[in-house]
Amino acid sequence: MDLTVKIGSIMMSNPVGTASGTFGFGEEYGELIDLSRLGAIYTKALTPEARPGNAVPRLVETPSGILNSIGLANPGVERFLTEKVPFLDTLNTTVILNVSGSTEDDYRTVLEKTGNLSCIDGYEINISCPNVKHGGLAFGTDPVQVETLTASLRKMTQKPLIVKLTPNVTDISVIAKAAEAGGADAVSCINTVRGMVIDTRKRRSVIPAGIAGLSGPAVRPVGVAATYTVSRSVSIPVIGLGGIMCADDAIQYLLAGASAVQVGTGLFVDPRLPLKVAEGIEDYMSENGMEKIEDFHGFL
Amino acid sequence: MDLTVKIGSIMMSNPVGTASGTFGFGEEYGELIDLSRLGAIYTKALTPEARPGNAVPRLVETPSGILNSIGLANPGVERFLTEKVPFLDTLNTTVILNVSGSTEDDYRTVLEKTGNLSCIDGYEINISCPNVKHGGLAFGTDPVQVETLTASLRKMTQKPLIVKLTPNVTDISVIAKAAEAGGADAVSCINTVRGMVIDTRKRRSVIPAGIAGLSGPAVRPVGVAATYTVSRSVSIPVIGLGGIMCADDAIQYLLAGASAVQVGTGLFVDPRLPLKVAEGIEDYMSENGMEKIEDFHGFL
Amino acid sequence: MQQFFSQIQNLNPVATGYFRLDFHWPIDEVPRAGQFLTIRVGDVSSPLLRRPFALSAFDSSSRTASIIFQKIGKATELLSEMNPGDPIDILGPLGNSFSQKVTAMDAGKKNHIVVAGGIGTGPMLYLADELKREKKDPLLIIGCRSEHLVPYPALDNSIRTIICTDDGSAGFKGNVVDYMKSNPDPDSGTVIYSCGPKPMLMGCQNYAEETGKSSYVSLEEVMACGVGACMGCTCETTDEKKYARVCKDGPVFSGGEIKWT
Amino acid sequence: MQQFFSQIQNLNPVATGYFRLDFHWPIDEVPRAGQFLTIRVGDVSSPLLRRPFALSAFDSSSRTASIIFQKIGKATELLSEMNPGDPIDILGPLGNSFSQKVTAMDAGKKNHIVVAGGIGTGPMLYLADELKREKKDPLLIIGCRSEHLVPYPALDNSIRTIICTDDGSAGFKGNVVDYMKSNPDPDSGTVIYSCGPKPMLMGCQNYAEETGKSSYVSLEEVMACGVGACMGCTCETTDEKKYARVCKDGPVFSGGEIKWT
Ligand SMILES: Cc1cc2nc3c(=O)[nH]c(=O)nc-3n(C[C@H](O)[C@H](O)[C@H](O)COP(=O)(O)OP(=O)(O)OC[C@H]3O[C@@H](n4cnc5c(N)ncnc54)[C@H](O)[C@@H]3O)c2cc1C
Ligand SMILES: Cc1cc2nc3c(=O)[nH]c(=O)nc-3n(C[C@H](O)[C@H](O)[C@H](O)COP(=O)(O)OP(=O)(O)OC[C@H]3O[C@@H](n4cnc5c(N)ncnc54)[C@H](O)[C@@H]3O)c2cc1C
Ligand SMILES: Cc1cc2nc3c(=O)[nH]c(=O)nc-3n(C[C@H](O)[C@H](O)[C@H](O)COP(=O)(O)O)c2cc1C
Ligand SMILES: Cc1cc2nc3c(=O)[nH]c(=O)nc-3n(C[C@H](O)[C@H](O)[C@H](O)COP(=O)(O)O)c2cc1C
Ligand code: FES
Ligand code: FES
Repeated sequence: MDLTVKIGSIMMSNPVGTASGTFGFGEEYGELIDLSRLGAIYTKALTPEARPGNAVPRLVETPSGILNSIGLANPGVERFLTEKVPFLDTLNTTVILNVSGSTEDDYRTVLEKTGNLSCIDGYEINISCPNVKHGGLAFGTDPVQVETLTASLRKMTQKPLIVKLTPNVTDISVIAKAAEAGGADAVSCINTVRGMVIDTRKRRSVIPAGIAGLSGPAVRPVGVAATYTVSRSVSIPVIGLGGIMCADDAIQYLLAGASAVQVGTGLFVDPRLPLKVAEGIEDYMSENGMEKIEDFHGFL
Repeated sequence: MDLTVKIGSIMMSNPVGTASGTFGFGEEYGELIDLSRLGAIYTKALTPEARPGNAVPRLVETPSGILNSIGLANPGVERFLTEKVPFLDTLNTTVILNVSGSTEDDYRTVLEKTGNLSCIDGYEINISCPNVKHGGLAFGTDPVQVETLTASLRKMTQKPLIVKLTPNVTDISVIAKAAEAGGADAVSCINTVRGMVIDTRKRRSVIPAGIAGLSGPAVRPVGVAATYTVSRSVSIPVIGLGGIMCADDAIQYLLAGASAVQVGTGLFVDPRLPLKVAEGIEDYMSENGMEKIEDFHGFL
Repeated sequence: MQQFFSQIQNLNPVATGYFRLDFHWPIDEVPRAGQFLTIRVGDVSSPLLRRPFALSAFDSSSRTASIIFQKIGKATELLSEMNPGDPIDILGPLGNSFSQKVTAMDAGKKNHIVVAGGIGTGPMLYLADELKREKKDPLLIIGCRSEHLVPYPALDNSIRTIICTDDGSAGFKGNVVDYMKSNPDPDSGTVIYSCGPKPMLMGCQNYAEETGKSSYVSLEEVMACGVGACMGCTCETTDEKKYARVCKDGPVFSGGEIKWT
Repeated sequence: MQQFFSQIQNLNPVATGYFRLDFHWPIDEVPRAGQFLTIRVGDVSSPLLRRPFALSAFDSSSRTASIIFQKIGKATELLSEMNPGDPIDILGPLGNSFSQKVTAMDAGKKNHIVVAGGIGTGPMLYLADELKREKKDPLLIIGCRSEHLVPYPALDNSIRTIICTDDGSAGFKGNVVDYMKSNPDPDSGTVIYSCGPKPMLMGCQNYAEETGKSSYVSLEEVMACGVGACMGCTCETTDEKKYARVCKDGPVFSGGEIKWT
């Protein structure tokens, strides 16, 4: 049985990775699980400058989900090079750097400054960020911007470029096609869903930033639907995520058309979840006589 | 204290109604609760012709939510007149007819044939339906179609027109503004969120129709965010719904900017919920010295 | 139909993975065989929906109602962990009943075969009990995969009962239709009532049709409202393209009404 | 830090709405005062996140760990309904500890005042115990709204303890800062440790600053991962615009590190 997954020029040892923003740069969870058994680590978003992030509380639990507004808190690319790279260099796990920004130049800067790092196996481009030059609407809601941004980054790297799609659009397949046209090696979906929780006692948003991002099992059906739609509209691999809490959830994503998956919020509940999910996928494959990940495709 | 809500030319006795499709035409739940205590009944969608609906299973539970694909099963306008109107005529509750269709003419036909019924106090226009003349994309995803459809129906009736918005769009405020420009008296949001659940044993969608609609507490933060966004972009009243399971949830919607709310999925869990929610809103108002529903607005 | 709170009186296993739950029935309306109720399990948002269960017995003197349920998922797991004295939130009785559905002509027939399988066992025990009290001497046929699934403690030994097991570990070896075929009932006037897995219902229906007998079935479908309002639980009927609601127009149908596919 | 399953040994109320939970601590790493753990309550998707609780005691001979928690929402309600013998899913010990944070100079001081309020009581009982075992004769000051909230059964009468209640129903009438002000401690070398509601922490911090004493606080913030990975639980520090993670860089901070707003 072959659990490997090919994304662009690289090979992941199994389809299960950890979702950006939920796993930092891997150090913390490294104390709890064997990182070498992960298919990939998708890092916290990196931006050129350090960002402190938003006011607290940044999190609130919702029915079967969590709402967060971390605000891309990250050390910035310079401190990343000195503080995080030495640790990443010690790993033999696929590391995908999640890249965010407020302008196209921001993304370019991060790729430029990390281009020659051997510990970075690929990039996941977080296009759910507001584009300050386009009135603050997220890059990821406009196919023209998505194609331009992807094409611009494509020229800078041979490493796999994964464009991470937001579900907060009318037709996600249009955005996925734009990423493919721009030269993306894969797309991942979904990022968080727009949501809000109001504190009725204080009569204000629980999260000071207001509207924030919903994740966890509540949004799993949204992620599966997006994965199904996207995988029918592009021919590059799709990485599915959103609310995976067990192997069966991940298998739904694979059947929907994903070639790999990520576990995010589920890690907070059970740090061992990605490993359990990978084992569960393996068990399912052997029970059902499947040889490789592509064998999940074509049923729906 | 004044709990009434004015929508167009009509007055609802309190802000809490029952969401379309979850309450039929009121008969069934009439055995369980006093319908006259409801702010409004929003009926099941009505189309010109009878529709049998989709293949079963039409429902599946998801984490803190349900996914449904009923397929607008309804008796059609002719049978509605003979089978449902006599019952509705006996009520002294505000009745809002939810209208659906595949073409603009469908909506017009329903308004035409029900225009002189005194039991119908207003219309809720369900624009989440695919427009067969526009390649099947939902009416509600295109501001031009929304404005055209609303304006066309506006000419046919003096009764309140409520346009029901889908959350499955990039920018819901654009659609809300189009409805307002077309002459809507109010907008309601949200309809269900696109979702999918896959049966990993049978390796197919649990719901034969494939992608279906997610509702219930899982989507409450999505509905509150939509209500917040919409109420800041239009000056007509907003009716908020999605996942209301208790008075506190409804109060979140009111604080977010809604003037009224609807209870849908929550009815399945507790048929008395709309009445409990109305009582809870009243208690909150008296505890906080609020006089009228507008007193909820302006905090956020 | 009413929504009410009651208390669990007894909760006991009756077979591997099957439990019988008894609770006080405080309302006037008496539930009949075939009717069901919905229970809200837990008070968090997952599991969310009320869960439907058919009445398996009703004692009108003590006003004790019973259901037999199989532990199959989260809600039934939580239900199986409850204790006597715990409150339960009930909505019922829901749906029609056999007594309401069966024609006067069929009701007057001499032979009545009550066929039960799996989670359909509860309502058929109640139906057999009703028929017995009406002095109709029903024959109860229960189909199970294996002996450990036979709900012995819930059986009434004053009712003629045949156990069928797929593996032959108890009673007749084979399924309920096999049994009826190998023990042919010469009376074409016999009425067959069935509740259980779809293939079993179809088997009973086909057998009834072939032998000219009457057939009634109790269906199941995933439900949301349980009261007929949401159109979630429909089944296709032979009457044009009309879908019937299992929760309101059923769950009991005459076999001929259903479009068997 | 490790994730492990343990069993509940005891679960008893210690004040109105407050419970003490004892469980076996199977791993080698010994949790220190100030550290916390996260518990997964239930196994459905709501409540979803693990919930953080500070250690309130640790018995190294029996390897029994304890927490004191307040029933405040769904997860703590479910936790309060568990029984001895039930399994619990623990991740810990997490965060730093007082012993790790306190400077050698402060550790060598003569007077130590341990101030506790509300759900901050647990970790401060443990800290007072640690200081006692180090022969530092701590003074424990516990603030509560009213007498029924005082966790008497969890108190150690070999530790000097002052109870303060807002309504005067027990001990000193007033809050903990009022107490310290009306019983001035002349030693400017005193170290004040506090855990409880934010206003109490700020009061202790201001009092310490005004009187030149050292101050350490244990903070709380809504948490998701609990291990420092998600950046969810930060607090603003005086060090430029840097946010520190309460779960990893804390929960214990020196009062001067925090930007009090
Ligand atoms: C009219 C009617 C009468 C019933 N009577 C009985 C009975 O007497 N005894 C008994 O054991 N069971 C009965 N059932 C089935 C029972 O409702 C389900 O087993 C129960 O809802 C499962 O809940 P769960 O959370 O444990 O399992 P889940 O995890 O929800 O599901 C487990 C399995 O049960 C199916 N299921 C889930 N929800 C429903 C639903 N609302 N309706 C039907 N199937 C569902 C799912 O498709 C899945 O295959 C009846 C169902 C209906 C519709
Ligand atoms: C480091 C740390 C140590 C703690 N130690 C203790 C302790 O020793 N004893 C104790 O009783 N409580 C302690 N708490 C608080 C405890 O975690 C919360 O009371 C608990 O999570 C509430 O869960 P719930 O589901 O019962 O309530 P919910 O319904 O979730 O919430 C009730 C209230 O608690 C707050 N809350 C919810 N989740 C968290 C969270 N993850 N962190 C902080 N606050 C939250 C909410 O804002 C709300 O106001 C600690 C919190 C932290 C961060
Ligand atoms: C606390 C938190 C922080 C996140 N930060 C990022 C981020 O920096 N970049 C990004 O692309 N996605 C980020 N996400 C989104 C997740 O990677 C993921 O797309 C989303 O949470 C859905 O998956 P889940 O339900 O498994 O968590 C974050 C999510 C959470 C919960
Ligand atoms: C079973 C079901 C049927 C529905 N049918 C309709 C419909 O006919 N017309 C419509 O506008 N919305 C329909 N909806 C959407 C609801 O009215 C409501 O917008 C949505 O369910 C969110 O609210 P809730 O979470 O309170 O259920 C339906 C929802 C459900 C669950
Ligand atoms: S479950 Fe709603 S109509 Fe049957
Ligand atoms: S809770 Fe995740 S960093 Fe603290």
